[in-house]
Amino acid sequence: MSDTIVSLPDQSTARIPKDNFITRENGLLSWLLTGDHKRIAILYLISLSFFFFIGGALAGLIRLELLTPQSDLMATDTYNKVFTMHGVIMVFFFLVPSVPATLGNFLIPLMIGAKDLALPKVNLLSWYLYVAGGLLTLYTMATGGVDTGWTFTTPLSTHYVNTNVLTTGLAVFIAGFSSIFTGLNFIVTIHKMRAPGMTWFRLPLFVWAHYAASILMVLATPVVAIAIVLVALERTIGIGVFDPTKGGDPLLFQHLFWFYSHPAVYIMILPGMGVISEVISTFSRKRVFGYTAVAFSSVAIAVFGFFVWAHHMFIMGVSNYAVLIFSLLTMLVAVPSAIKIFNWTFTLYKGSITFETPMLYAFGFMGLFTIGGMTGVFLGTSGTDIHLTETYFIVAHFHFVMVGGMLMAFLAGLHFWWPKITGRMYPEKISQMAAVVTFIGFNLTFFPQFILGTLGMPRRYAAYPPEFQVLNVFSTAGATILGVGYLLPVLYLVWSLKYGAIAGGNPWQATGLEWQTQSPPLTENFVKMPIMDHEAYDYEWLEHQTEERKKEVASAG
Amino acid sequence: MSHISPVLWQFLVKWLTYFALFPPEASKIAPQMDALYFFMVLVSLIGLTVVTLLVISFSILYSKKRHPVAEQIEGSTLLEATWTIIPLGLFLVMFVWGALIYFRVFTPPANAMNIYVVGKQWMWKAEHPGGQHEINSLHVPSGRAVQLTLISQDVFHSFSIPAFRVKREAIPGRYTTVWFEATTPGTYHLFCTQYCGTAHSQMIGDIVVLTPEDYRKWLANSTSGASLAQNGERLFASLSCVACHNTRPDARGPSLANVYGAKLPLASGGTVTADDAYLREAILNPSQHVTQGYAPIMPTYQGQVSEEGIIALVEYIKNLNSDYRIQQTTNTTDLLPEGEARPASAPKVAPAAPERLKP
Amino acid sequence: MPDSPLIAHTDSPVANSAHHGDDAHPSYLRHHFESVEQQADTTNFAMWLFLLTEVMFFGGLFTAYLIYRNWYYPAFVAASHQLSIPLGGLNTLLLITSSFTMAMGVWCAETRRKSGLVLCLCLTFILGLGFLGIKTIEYSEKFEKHHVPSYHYSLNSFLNPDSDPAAKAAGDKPLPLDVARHTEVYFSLYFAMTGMHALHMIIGIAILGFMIFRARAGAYTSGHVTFVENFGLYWHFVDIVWIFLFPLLYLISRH
Amino acid sequence: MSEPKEHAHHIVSPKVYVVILFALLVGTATTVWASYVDLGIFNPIIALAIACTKATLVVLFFMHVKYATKLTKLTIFCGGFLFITLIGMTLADYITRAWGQW
Repeated sequence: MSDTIVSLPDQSTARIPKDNFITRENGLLSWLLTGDHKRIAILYLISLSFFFFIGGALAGLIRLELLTPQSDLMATDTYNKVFTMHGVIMVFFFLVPSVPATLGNFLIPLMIGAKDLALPKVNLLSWYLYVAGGLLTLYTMATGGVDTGWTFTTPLSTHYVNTNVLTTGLAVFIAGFSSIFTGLNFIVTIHKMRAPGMTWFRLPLFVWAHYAASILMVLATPVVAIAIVLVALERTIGIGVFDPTKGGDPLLFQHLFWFYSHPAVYIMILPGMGVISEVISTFSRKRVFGYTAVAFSSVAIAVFGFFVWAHHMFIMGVSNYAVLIFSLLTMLVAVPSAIKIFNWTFTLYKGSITFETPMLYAFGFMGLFTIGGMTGVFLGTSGTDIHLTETYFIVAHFHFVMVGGMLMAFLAGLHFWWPKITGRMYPEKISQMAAVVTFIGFNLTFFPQFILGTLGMPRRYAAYPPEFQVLNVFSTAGATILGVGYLLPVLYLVWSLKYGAIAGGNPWQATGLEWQTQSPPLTENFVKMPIMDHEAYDYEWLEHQTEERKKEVASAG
Repeated sequence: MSHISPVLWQFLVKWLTYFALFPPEASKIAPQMDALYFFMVLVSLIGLTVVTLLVISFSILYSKKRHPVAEQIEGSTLLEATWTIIPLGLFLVMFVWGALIYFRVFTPPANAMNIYVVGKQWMWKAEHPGGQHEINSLHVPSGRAVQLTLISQDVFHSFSIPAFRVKREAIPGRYTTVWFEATTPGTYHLFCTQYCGTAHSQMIGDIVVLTPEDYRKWLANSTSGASLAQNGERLFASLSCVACHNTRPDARGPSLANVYGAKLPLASGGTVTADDAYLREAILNPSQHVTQGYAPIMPTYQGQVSEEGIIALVEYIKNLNSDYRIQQTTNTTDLLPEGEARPASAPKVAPAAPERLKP
Repeated sequence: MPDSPLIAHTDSPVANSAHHGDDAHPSYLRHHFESVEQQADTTNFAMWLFLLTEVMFFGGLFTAYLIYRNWYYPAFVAASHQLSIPLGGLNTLLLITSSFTMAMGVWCAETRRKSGLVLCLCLTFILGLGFLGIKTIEYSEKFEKHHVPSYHYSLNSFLNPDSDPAAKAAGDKPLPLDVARHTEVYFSLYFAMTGMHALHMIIGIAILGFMIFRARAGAYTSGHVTFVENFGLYWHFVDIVWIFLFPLLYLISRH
Repeated sequence: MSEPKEHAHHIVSPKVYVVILFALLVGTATTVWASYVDLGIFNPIIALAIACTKATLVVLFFMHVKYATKLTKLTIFCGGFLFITLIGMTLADYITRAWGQW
């Protein structure tokens, strides 16, 4: 642990560059009406963290309620509202936008050598839609919440609930558009605004992953938009599309909803995978093993992601033959994730590995995502799905992939690019400790839930049979540790804004184009348009560059 | 911590000694599903240990201290092929094995004993053919195939018995079925696992598996006097089904004797086997299921008869293997078309439950 | 499909772009683009991606339509006879002609004919309003006959078609109650699909009004036609949705 | 895959638009006429075929896709493919429900 690849400029003389995108203009309006993708990324980062901690607080409430077999902390319908809000806020207001909207927004133009995203105004509109959707959700929470679960299952959500389904649906509809505009912006930028020489196979894998995720954002989100609009129409003017008494088929809502919601889980995980490719390559000083395999596996996940949605409905009454088709295709979609895990593992082979915080988070990601991915196959196999679906096994599975996978990757990326975003280094020791605490807290929280799942404890239960209590108590204990693990980064990252070491342009000696400019970068990103004349992750080229610069400094000095 | 209060002590002892780690295997399918489950756990553990060992060993062998200069390796298509084909092979094995179990659970055997389960917001109602009605509990004999025909009166519910490894959604508008064969007698948990509103957590119950003799005893002393088919018969008369489906040669509706399981030619072409779902559809949307040679004049009973009523009618029609019962109903009710002279047979007192309708 | 960036290929300096007499950085070129043509190409590609989201948005509705048409075919036939083909046909002609005038408008913008552009946009505007006018007539007729789902939805014109002029004209036989009941699903889909289409028309007409206002000020005839082009794509898309809606809803089976 | 520069602004002549307009009007007329003729199962097929041809005409000529880059054509193909997947795989469930036990 002792030696590290961090190479900071001499702290006594180093200063944050006078002219950068933060200091270029000031005043609230310059932030609220900005077109600069970097500023929008920071606006997103702040609003995302706000919603993450609301969702996290709700998760804490759920875990407290489940300490005891009886539902005694709150009334059952309050519990239903709490877990619904936890689901809605976490899925639509944290997981879907988190890595793309913050790190993706900030870094994609820098990585491909462009001045900005293709459509800056649309990018700002995406943030305003996100905030509008978020405020609408807070309004819903304040005025009585909604208790349909984040899946809005009809006919419950259309006829048997009188809570704010309409306002939540509108909030999710608006947040959906925010996601569409982000995805659209990324696809157009990656296609049309790459620097000269930046061919597709010289793109960093971060950009590939975001390209695949953006395809899903653009093509899948509208289907949940129409599903929500139909639910809203059915609640207001009573059109009978999903209403069994009028002849409608409630399973059709499930088809339309899961047609989006399964690609949505790939929207959430793919950007995280992009971050992990970057971090593992930088901290083992090596090109990612099998670059094309990893790049194409991202696109393969995106493409196969569209054909597997009915594995969420195996026991809901879809025909047995449809179950066969969807179960088989689910097996195909699991393979690219395995490819990625093995390629990351072999990137470490013959590297020169150091263990800074981003790398610790990346190792955490690889362990937890492997478990999460494998348990997904448990649920994709129709046989075991009968017993395991709709129990805590599913809760554990998607928390392993979303919290263990995506959130770990988000924190890895946040720490890895923190010096580029703010120009300051985060404190190393305490953040490494925070990563380990998060890892331990996570496993203690969600591993017992696998066992609860095999025991058959149903999802969304406020009360449960007494023999499940021990595992639930472990899970709640783990949740408190996890809470601490997530609180620490907020503290020391805010602290680092003022007291962090000056990072300079390339503290990690990384090869990406974003590390070849000053940090925090200029508003127009590069002084002159960079020409990409080397392969991605070309560490020899980097050494060559650093020697040249040393010679220049020596000759100038 | 010199003194732990007795309450806390008692709580700890009870709490640490009374917890479960794996559900009991109480049905024939349970061990088969557990076999697949443990195969997958094994594969996952192997995969996890391989990845973890590789990561740890590489981290130690190639840390910066021990291996300061990294060797750039492009990749190897051989390795890529191996870790594509091996996972794909394993996953396909799991897929086939899983699909076999899935089809075994959701294709009930012919000799299965049928029990109807109606899911209603926040309670389960089980309707035994013999007339036993249960709320939030289900008594089943061990060693015999039991098929559940599920339907919901309002929202999606899901009938889940972890001990049997069996779970099926009860959806409004259509029957869904699942079957199991309980093996070890005992009482097991019943959960509703599809979120269905406020008291979703209270929609639980017990599955009581009895030995065949205890089951017969239970049947005898918990009957409600009239079997499901008899309820159906009473409904058959009160809803004036008999006005058309009587056994007279010029009846406007087809005779329903032995209709269950038969292949019916439809007026709109094609044939359909008359199973529970067809009978229910024919009662609620008759005009789309008219048998050949009959006019589509049957009115719909949507909204006039509850799900339990439809179940009773379906059970009655399933047990109709001769016209005897319908003749009795025709004679005892004055529902014949006006111009008909009713045969002068004196109305008989409704006989005690004839054996023919024994469940 | 490596799509090497355009910039590397425009070896000819940006200055002599297709438009005569423009300097290297005309006013409408946004700072982060290298050339006018890259900006036009990018916005065109973005518009197409947006149209894809609209395709998937209507895809959900068409899936629902397809499934319920197979489930309740007789009810769909009877209910479809309630719609008047002359009005529907006229609407289709209006929309196709408005698509034509929109295409002519784009041509006028490209060839810098300001008056032609304004004329075409006004024609498109009027045709669009005409379409919405006919739609309101059809909707009001549905409200009179109580064919609006769950607003005292009446099955009268399906149970005894002779009492209903449209059904009598189509020569319908009386439907049994349970088949007639499912006509409400048809009208649910009818209002959902045509309502969503009309909403897109209203948005289009609003933008069209704004464009006419700007076109009169000569905005689009000085080389920067992307706004007109992209709106043209949106308008043609809305026309395509109607091209599918008309046969699926109106012409289920008229024999 | 980058097209030669001339694609950038291929101005479609009004004559083409008039021909396409005429074709669309003829298409509408035929589809209305076809619905009055009892062709059994072919009615919906013909209606959809005519609608698809009209739609392709509008896409190719009115929306200039005939002269557009391969990227735009690929995008439209992806959109159409996914539209068919949504409908096709949902129908895969609905059609096979009648086959086996429910």
